[in-house]
Amino acid sequence: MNGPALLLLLAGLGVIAWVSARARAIRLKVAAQATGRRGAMHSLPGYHGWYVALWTLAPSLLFLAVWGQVSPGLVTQAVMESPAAQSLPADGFTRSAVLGEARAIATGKQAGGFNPQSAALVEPYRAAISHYAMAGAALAVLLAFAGGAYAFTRIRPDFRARTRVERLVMATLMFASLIAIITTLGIVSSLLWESLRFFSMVNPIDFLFGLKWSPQSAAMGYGNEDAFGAVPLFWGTIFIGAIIAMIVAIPLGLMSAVYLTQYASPVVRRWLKPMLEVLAGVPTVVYGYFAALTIAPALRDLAAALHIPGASSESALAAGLVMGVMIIPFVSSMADDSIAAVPQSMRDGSLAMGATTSETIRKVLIPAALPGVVGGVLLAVSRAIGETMIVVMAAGLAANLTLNPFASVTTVTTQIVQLLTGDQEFDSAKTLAAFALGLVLFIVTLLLNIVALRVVKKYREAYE
Amino acid sequence: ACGDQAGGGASAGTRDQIRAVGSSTVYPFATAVAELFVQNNPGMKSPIIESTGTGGGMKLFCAGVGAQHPDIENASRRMKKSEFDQCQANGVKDIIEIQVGVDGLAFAEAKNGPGFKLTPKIVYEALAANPYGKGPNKAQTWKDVDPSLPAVAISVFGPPSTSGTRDSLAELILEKGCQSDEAMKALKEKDEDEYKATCTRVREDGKYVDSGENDNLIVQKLAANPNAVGVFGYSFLEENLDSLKDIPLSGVQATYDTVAKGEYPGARPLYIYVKKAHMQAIPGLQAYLDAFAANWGPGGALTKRGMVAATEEARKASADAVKNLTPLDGSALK
Amino acid sequence: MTEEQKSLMPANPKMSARDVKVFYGAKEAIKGVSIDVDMDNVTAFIGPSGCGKSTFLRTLNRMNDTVASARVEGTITLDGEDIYASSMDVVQLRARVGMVFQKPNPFPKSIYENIAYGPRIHGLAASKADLDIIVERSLRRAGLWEEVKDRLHDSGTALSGGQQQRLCIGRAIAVEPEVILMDEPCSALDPIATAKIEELIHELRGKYAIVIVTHNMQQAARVSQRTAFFHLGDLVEYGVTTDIFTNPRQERTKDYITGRYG
Amino acid sequence: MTEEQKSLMPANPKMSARDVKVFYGAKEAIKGVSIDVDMDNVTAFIGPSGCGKSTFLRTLNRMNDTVASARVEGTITLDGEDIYASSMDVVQLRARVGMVFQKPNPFPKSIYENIAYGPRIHGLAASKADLDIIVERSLRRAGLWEEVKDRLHDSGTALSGGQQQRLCIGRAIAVEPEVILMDEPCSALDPIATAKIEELIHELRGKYAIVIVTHNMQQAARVSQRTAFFHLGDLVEYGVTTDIFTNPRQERTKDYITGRYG
Amino acid sequence: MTTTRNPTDWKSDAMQRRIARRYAAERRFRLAGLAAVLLSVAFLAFLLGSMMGNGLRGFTSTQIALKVDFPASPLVLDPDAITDQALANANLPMVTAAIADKALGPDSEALLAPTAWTAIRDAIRADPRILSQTATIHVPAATAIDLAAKGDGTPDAEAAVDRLDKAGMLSTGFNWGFLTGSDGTDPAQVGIWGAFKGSLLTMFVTLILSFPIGVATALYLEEYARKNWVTDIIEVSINNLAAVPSIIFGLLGLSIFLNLLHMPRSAALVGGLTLALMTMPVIVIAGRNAIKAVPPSIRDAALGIGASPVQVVFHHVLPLALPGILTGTIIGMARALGETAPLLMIGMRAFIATPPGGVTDPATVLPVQIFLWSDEVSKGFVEKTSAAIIVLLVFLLAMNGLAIYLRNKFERRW
Ligand SMILES: Nc1ncnc2c1ncn2[C@@H]1O[C@H](COP(=O)(O)OP(=O)(O)OP(=O)(O)O)[C@@H](O)[C@H]1O
Ligand SMILES: Nc1ncnc2c1ncn2[C@@H]1O[C@H](COP(=O)(O)OP(=O)(O)OP(=O)(O)O)[C@@H](O)[C@H]1O
Ligand SMILES: [Mg+2]
Ligand SMILES: [Mg+2]
Ligand SMILES: O=P([O-])([O-])[O-]
Repeated sequence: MNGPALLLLLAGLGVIAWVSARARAIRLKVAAQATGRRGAMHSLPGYHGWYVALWTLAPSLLFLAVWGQVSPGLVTQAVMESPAAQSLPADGFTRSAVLGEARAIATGKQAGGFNPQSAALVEPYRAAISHYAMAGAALAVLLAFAGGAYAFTRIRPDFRARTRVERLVMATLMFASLIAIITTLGIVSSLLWESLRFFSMVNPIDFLFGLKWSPQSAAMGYGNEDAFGAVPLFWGTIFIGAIIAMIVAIPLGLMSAVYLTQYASPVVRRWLKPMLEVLAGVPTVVYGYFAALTIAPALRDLAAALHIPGASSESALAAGLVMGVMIIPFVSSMADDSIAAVPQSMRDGSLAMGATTSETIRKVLIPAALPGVVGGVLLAVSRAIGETMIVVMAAGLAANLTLNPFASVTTVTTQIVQLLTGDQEFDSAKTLAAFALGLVLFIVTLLLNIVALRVVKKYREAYE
Repeated sequence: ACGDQAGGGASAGTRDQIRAVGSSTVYPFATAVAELFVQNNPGMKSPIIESTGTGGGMKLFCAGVGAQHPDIENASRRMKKSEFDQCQANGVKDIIEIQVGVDGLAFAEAKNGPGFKLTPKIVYEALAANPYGKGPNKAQTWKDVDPSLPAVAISVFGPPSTSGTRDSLAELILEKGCQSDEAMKALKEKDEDEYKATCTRVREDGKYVDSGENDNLIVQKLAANPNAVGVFGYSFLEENLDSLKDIPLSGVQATYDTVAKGEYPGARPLYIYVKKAHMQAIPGLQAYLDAFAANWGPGGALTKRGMVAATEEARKASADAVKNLTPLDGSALK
Repeated sequence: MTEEQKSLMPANPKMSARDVKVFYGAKEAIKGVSIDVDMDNVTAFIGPSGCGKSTFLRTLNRMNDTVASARVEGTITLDGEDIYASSMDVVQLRARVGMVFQKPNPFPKSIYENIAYGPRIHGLAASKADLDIIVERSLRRAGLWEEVKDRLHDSGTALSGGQQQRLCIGRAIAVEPEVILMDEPCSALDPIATAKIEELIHELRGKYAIVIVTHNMQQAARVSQRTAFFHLGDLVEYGVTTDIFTNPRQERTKDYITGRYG
Repeated sequence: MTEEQKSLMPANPKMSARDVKVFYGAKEAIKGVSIDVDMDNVTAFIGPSGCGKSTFLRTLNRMNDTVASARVEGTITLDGEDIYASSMDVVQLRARVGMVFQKPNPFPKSIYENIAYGPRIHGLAASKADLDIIVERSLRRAGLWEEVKDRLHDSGTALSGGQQQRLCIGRAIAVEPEVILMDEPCSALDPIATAKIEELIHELRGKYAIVIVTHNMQQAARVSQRTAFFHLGDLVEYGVTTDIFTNPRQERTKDYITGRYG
Repeated sequence: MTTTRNPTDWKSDAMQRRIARRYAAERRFRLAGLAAVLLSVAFLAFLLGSMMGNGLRGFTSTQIALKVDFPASPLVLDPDAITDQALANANLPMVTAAIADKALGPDSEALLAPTAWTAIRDAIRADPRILSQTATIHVPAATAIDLAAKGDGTPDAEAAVDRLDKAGMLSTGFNWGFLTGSDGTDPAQVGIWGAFKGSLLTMFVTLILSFPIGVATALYLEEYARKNWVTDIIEVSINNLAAVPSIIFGLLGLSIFLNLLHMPRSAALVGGLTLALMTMPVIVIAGRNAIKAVPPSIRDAALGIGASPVQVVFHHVLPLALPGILTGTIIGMARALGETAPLLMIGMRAFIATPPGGVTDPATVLPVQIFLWSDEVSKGFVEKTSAAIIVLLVFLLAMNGLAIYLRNKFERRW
């Protein structure tokens, strides 16, 4: 029996279980109600139905899941015992390749094999697979009946079917929430593991404080020493994300928020606010394209006209400016929230003293909202330094340690992309460096976020 | 004992389209052939081609035999001995080497550039990290290198170390320039490693700008920086003659003819490598190779895209390789 | 206004409202109220929740301007000047007609800065020394000086609720207002703090025209000399406090005072 | 409990609490309260804000279970059964001890669905016709049937506040509770709606044991036969309503009733 | 306490001047705010405008009306046996070159797109009888001609365009191929359908994973979770995941899904999984806010008549929170749809000329396609890149618009 058919059969059994259990519960309920005692039937019949259906399905499906893991091993074992397997090569790698192929052909996933030997093994595979598939199906159905029968016998007026079913629902919800932890662990472990390998090749001190970044020459075999100093990347990242972008985003974002929340009429606000939000919805690859093709050449021409040395067609300024624009809605919505969180009574208090609106904003609202705004800016910074496409497309690859905004600098994210796309080699320091950079980025954004959220939260609480 | 390995066969499963990795120089030709292949073989899925650079591609290619590994490696230089050995070690036993054409390592500047005239020696002296082993390169402008050149700052956009183009730059130009010094020739005999470092290591003070795996990007940047020099495949130059112009090397212009005849110093063969073990397992692989062969001649679809056809002789050898699937002999490699 | 109503108004009004209507959008929250307030009496506004006490109070210093949907009709004068006239400068008006809110709302600044804020923005102090004098005087009047003089630079929000409310009163006083409007100033306070504020109101009486909104009838009886009873946007009854509480003329007033609703 | 206190308890209690303490974290919100309520009397809980009326009320149907920090000590029985025993099913308990909240909180569903929800989840109706009957009966008891019978499928939230509150009472009645707890059911309502609810309480008396929390002493006097006065988590005084209001035994009760605080 | 009043003279000149100054400051501040908003909006307009300016041309293509005298052409084909294979064997590209030479003069093959012969093939396939006739077939023009016809070509090409135009052989029309085709090497022939389908498949995987998990997590945290260290860790994880740079998710996908679990490279499945992990926290946070916005009074009401906690949530809270959750989901999905960096990490940047058939097929997505095309050197790709951007933007703006609309519509004050 093949998989879909088996699943269909089990689903059918589940439905039958649901219907019959529910019917039985209804009968019991009618009988119980005759006694007139309140709450004589603990749970609604539907819950009994679900309870039995779950008992029918869960064990058999669980079994199938386990069986799916175990049976290939059994199948392979059976095949290895077949005479055709005797001719297999001793070398483990080729052997498993041959076996894998034979299996793929046997299950119809592949037309022919890469290795000629696999043909001989197809038949034994086919036989073993169908043998174990039948066995698995039979066991699954048996389990379904056993589970269903057990549950069915438990239907009684005072049986708390609802509680049981709800407990399962809760367990499912809780399990879902654990996925967040698993993901975090996945990130940390994937970064940490590769980074540790990197740090076994390159001294972390050199990495974190070295001033020279040239992983390509390391890849050329000139040695790792001096090649992995990440300071120029850190500087480039900060220069673009935390300095230039913020010089654009903070005043524009903050003033936009102030204008929209404090001055704009509802009509104006209704139109302009979504437009700002649209800025946040534009994909970063579009910003990158725009920065690289429109802004960067214009800036280079400008720099050339002003005789600024080091002007490059991919400048920190181009990437930073566009990134700043991208961040505007972010800053503005954070500022908006913070200002909105300042109680109306503050504003009233100030206005009632005869302060003008701008005095109220500048002297009362913004100072009061400051922690929130600062937190928001930190979040924006963390967002900016993690931004990838804009810098990949517009910031360049030269690891310069420069203050000239018209010069090309590179960033952590650019280098990650650069090191990992193309070359897929998994044990050179060059590739592993990407993971180390990722780890640094992760830790920095993590810290920024923790601090920012703390600040914001603490300050919100102050007014609540 | 290895039963469970075979069991985890979901990914070892199957593939019904060709997968190629490797050189960005060969990439446009490979994709062009892929298109022709699909058009001529209705019903076939289009090959998946990733531009990873020759070196990066070799690593993927030589990782093993099976559906999860690519079938074809595009290379803008010959496979190295070390790579061949790695292939062998991973069970990639029979590899078919096919020269699909020739490419020139072109030097170019923007249309409105100053009009450089370069030689391998000049290039070496401008780009080497440690010219002739005499300490770090101090040249700031081209004039510092050779008085005949304009006094503009040295700025060369070129490919990264994983690319075959970079290997070709080292081999065809830098080493040649380096060997203009007798001491270096002697060094080669004495200390191969030292020689390599001195002759092929490129400076890292920002004069040579590592411009990523994608030659297109170099072209774009060049067009925007009139005083810079770009290094990339000849085909890219040809495609962009409206915004770029060629820089003659030792007085030879990079043209179809000079490259084809080998007069141009930067000419180099382009290859594809195919796993024999995949030939029968991947549908259409043979037809794909045939499509390559059908189009690599002079006037063929590939030369229209800027590839330079290989010599008659080389083409014939390659056609044989496609037909007979003759495996590569590792001992011939360096 | 009937003759009878007129006779109940104070003789020498500081502010007077005539036939004031307030609309929130289409909704009429105040339905034609006429009332005078003077310097000698504390005036209390009482009435069930939602009857428009706060709304009316806020028309007196044009705080309703900040509510986009609010619209005011009728005339309100301060010393005979129409406060809704275009020649009237709101910023100055609000300095002259101060306001204290239901929940103490000191700025999140130091006690000193809280008081100094108003004089600073209005340029009332020529020097730092001037400002110090103003701060001390205002805090004294608000009955808070003794309690805070040693910690003027602590945050105003660190004070207790009652102190905060007195700080707010001091803040209002600092700009030398002529009228002080208080909207349920004690409703967030405990009985002891309430008693202090009530005492303060007694002391301020006569120096400023004081209007206080309260939902606590006992409080109205304790602090005010005049009481206005609002109901559903109407001014039902206005008169001498003791009369209103002992001898209401209107049925509605009586019902309210005896706890039939509200 | 002293003998005297005991003598004041109703003779035939439906629910009785003995030495109940409620903690929110470390804070003791109810400090050992013992009280009985019966079917024949409406019991009113009065006391100043924050004294624990709502907290205690919610212990009676274990609504406090939903507050993570809340912890209950002491025993509460319903018909002699300990409602905090592990064998007690909270869901059924809450069906038996219904609750009406301060702010009317109809579900944002139709009037019909509001009433039908409870019977449905408890499986009280075997058929649609059954359900229709239950809905009509409950609405009638809640005194709302005449007003809404033609628009049963309009949203419950579209009703006026007073109607909403009666809808909530009807919703509680629909699951055939034995006790109805009401937490300031009229505080959000206007006088007319309040009067209707009070009338309804009169009518329901005797059919259900009714407990009502109110901050309006006049209301307590009007609707209840027994009154419990809470202060700072203590049950200060409990007894026949008229006694409490005319002749309080405790000083605190007297102060509160005469408006000294709260 | 001596308290004499010393009233301020509000009417004094000094006071009036001061007031005037304060109002001027007020106006300046207000203007600065307005300027900030307008500057942002202007940037948006500029960005959209320049994309439109470049991109709209990408939706049109130039065609050359080629007069084909089949009997006279070197084509050898049996009209009664037209099979795919026969057509493939007929060496149509060469034939096309010959036809072009004849119709347009010598060396004019360069005027046609390299794939021009497919138009002739399709014409034959559609009606084999054409082989015995002379027919006019519209074939795509070469990129250079296409650009020149749109006014952006080299002098040579301009001349050729003039010549063709005079002969009435040039026509420009909507480029349907752009909406139905896939990646290619010739800008005149590329289309976005392949990438679009890749995006759809990826989004599908993302949605079916992140939505249920996100909603379940939000419900659990908001409604049931007791405050303990596990919940704390979950909360911290979610807040952090929402802020982790997207490229880190790419690294995760690379090392876990590809290297550890050996999932297929470049596949929509892996892309979707990676993006799902990224989108899930967004949905959780939006979901929690939406759930929080459901007033507790509703929960109290339901609990008060004996609903179980699970019933409270599924009968009342979830339906009421759903619009909010959906809004958050749409915003999260829009973000995922525009995401590029993590997908670069997992190999979704290959040349893929056929649309993916399923989630395990190699695929690329719209933003990555844009990235790839933006790197292409041929000038023809500039307008195609912008055109692809327009398509992506239209989608994203529609999604964001829907989210904003939903939010405004269901924004409820209880
Ligand atoms: N900003 C507003 N927009 C619309 N309606 C409003 C606004 N503010 C108040 N109202 C309405 O105007 C009426 C009067 O409200 P107001 O706040 O003045 O009452 P109040 O007597 O002060 O009540 P409370 O004792 O509760 O403070 C009420 O019906 C209220 O709902
Ligand atoms: N969830 C909670 N967590 C902590 N403390 C609480 C909580 N709910 C109530 N309290 C505290 O318990 C005490 C009693 O509150 P409760 O709500 O029972 O008072 P109340 O008499 O109903 O007041 P009101 O008349 O204002 O409704 C108060 O001090 C209150 O602050
Ligand atoms: Mg009010
Ligand atoms: Mg309460
Ligand atoms: O990409 P390459 O051809 O330079 O290897």
